[in-house]
Amino acid sequence: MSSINNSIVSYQRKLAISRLGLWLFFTSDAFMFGGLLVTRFYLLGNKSLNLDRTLGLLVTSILLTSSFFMNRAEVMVSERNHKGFITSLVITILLGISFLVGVIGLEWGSAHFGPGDGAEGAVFYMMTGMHAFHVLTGLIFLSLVLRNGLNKKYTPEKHYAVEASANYWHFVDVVWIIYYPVLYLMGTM
Amino acid sequence: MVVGIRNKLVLRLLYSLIIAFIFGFMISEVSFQILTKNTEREVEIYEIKIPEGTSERVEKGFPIPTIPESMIFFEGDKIIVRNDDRVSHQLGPIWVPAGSTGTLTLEKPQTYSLACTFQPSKLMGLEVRPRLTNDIRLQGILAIGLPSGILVWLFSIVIFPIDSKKIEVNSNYEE
Amino acid sequence: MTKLSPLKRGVVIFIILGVLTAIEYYFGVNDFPSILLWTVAIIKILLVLQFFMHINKVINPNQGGHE
Amino acid sequence: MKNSGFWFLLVVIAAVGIVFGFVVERPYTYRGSLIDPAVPAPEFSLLSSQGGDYRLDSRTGKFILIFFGYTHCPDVCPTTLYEMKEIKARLKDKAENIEFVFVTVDPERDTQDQLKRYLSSFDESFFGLTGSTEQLEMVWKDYGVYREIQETDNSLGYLVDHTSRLYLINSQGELMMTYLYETTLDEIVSDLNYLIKKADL
Repeated sequence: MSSINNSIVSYQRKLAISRLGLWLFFTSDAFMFGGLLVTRFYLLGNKSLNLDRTLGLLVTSILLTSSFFMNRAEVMVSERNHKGFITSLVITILLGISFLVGVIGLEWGSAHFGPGDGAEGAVFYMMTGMHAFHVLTGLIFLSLVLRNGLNKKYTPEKHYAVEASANYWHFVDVVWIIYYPVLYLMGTM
Repeated sequence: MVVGIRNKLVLRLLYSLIIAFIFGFMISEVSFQILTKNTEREVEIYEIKIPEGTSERVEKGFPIPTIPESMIFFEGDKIIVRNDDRVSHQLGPIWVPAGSTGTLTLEKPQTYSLACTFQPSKLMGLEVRPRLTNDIRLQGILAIGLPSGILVWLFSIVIFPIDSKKIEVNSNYEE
Repeated sequence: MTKLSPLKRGVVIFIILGVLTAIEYYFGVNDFPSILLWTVAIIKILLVLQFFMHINKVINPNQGGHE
Repeated sequence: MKNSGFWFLLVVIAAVGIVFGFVVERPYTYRGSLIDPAVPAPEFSLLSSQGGDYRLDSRTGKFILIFFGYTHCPDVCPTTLYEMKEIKARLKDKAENIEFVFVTVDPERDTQDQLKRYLSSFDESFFGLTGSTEQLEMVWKDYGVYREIQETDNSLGYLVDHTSRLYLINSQGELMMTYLYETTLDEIVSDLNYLIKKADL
């Protein structure tokens, strides 16, 4: 009996350590995004970037909805609802892709300044570019989890990969929660 | 016993933030003193009056009152020109119609060219120094305090780990 | 808040975040002072950290599924 | 309730934000030199590049930005007119509340067609005003416009030194603000945004 108990305790410890590791990674990544955030105010001060605000709202709501479905996927895998988990995960991935299309495709196309056009270009493309890159890696992470999910690798007791990818996806959403007002809403026109 | 760890950690976070904010305050105050060298002054308002009949005196060659270029202003200072004459007057960067007052708030160092001309006499520079407002001081402290607070917290956990051994054992028995 | 089933709680949090985003958009478009935008952003972040990312799990590790 | 600490923190943050957002109201500082009390703008009626006469008193309800210059002007006038075009673009839908007027300081050479041709390269909706020298002299005096002919030997003929100020007349037809050539585009746009929004309320 005790060996089973030990293996559970050792898995719990492994789980705790990997969670701590992931959160330390989030902290360091947040410092990087924080650096870019400070640059926006250092270079542009209170000037607004004059971006298309409705498009900004659209991509923000896409990311928020994908974050919601990610939460559903994580909850369903821990309730052994395999079908629900797969559908929610697929919806999250699709919304993530449409967010990327929205930012890289539409936003970068419609911004009235290029990456080389002075401070505005540098700040805007660097911030949205670095964030979009994290969305891309998040999508890769999620598709790996989807593949393993389809092979029924996850059980309610052991599905840390799903929790990790969910946290990473929510972290990327948290970054956008700050970047959206800072880039689109703040500053005097 | 789990709540024990949480309270310890949250408490340590508070202490680290307080230490970091004090550290941030010292750094920003010292740097502000060195950089701006300006004394803490309230917003100054410079009143200048253009009395009745100035235009006649100007025709007779008397100089019109003007702002001495050696004057030093600070961000947020205001220049108010009161024109009691019957004719509009130009004083420094401010043009005031007859019987009214012109107010200019000085935001940043600026060389005003008073006319589209190449004569140097029409150029006028006003020295405006940055003012240390509370907003800027707060931003300085926040920018230093917050990140270093988190780092102090992380380092404190690494250097003085919370004694989880004692807590770990108890939680096993409880389940 | 914790008496709801995890799925329902996810929906409630999503609605709150949506409403906050709408408020934020309203503040932004009508040139409200930017401290209000910061406040809404911080509140949204705290909600996501607490309910979507389960930040507490980092501190009490042996808490298995969803509380 | 384990989450009580969390909700308490949320309420505190919200309270701080609302207090600093709504209660601490920072008055808006104008970037130009404000004429306070605003003086009724001196009246004039001049030939307009868009045909007919442009009477100032018939334009109440709109903000008017006046600039004194001339078409043969080498540098300040084209840059200021370009800035006016940029201001109009930045104001987007608020732009129909404002009119841009370019009054000449060189009536001999600036006829209505010359002004029309000159302004068409900037913006059709701009008004180029000219008239007889006596009429204009009266306007220059009213607006304190400094004007001096500079003879030059090159092909441009003579140059005219003139005040490079922008005059802003509010929707009640009162002269309320002047901007110097150095006032940046963003500052003027921010002032106009604020004024038009305040006038709409």
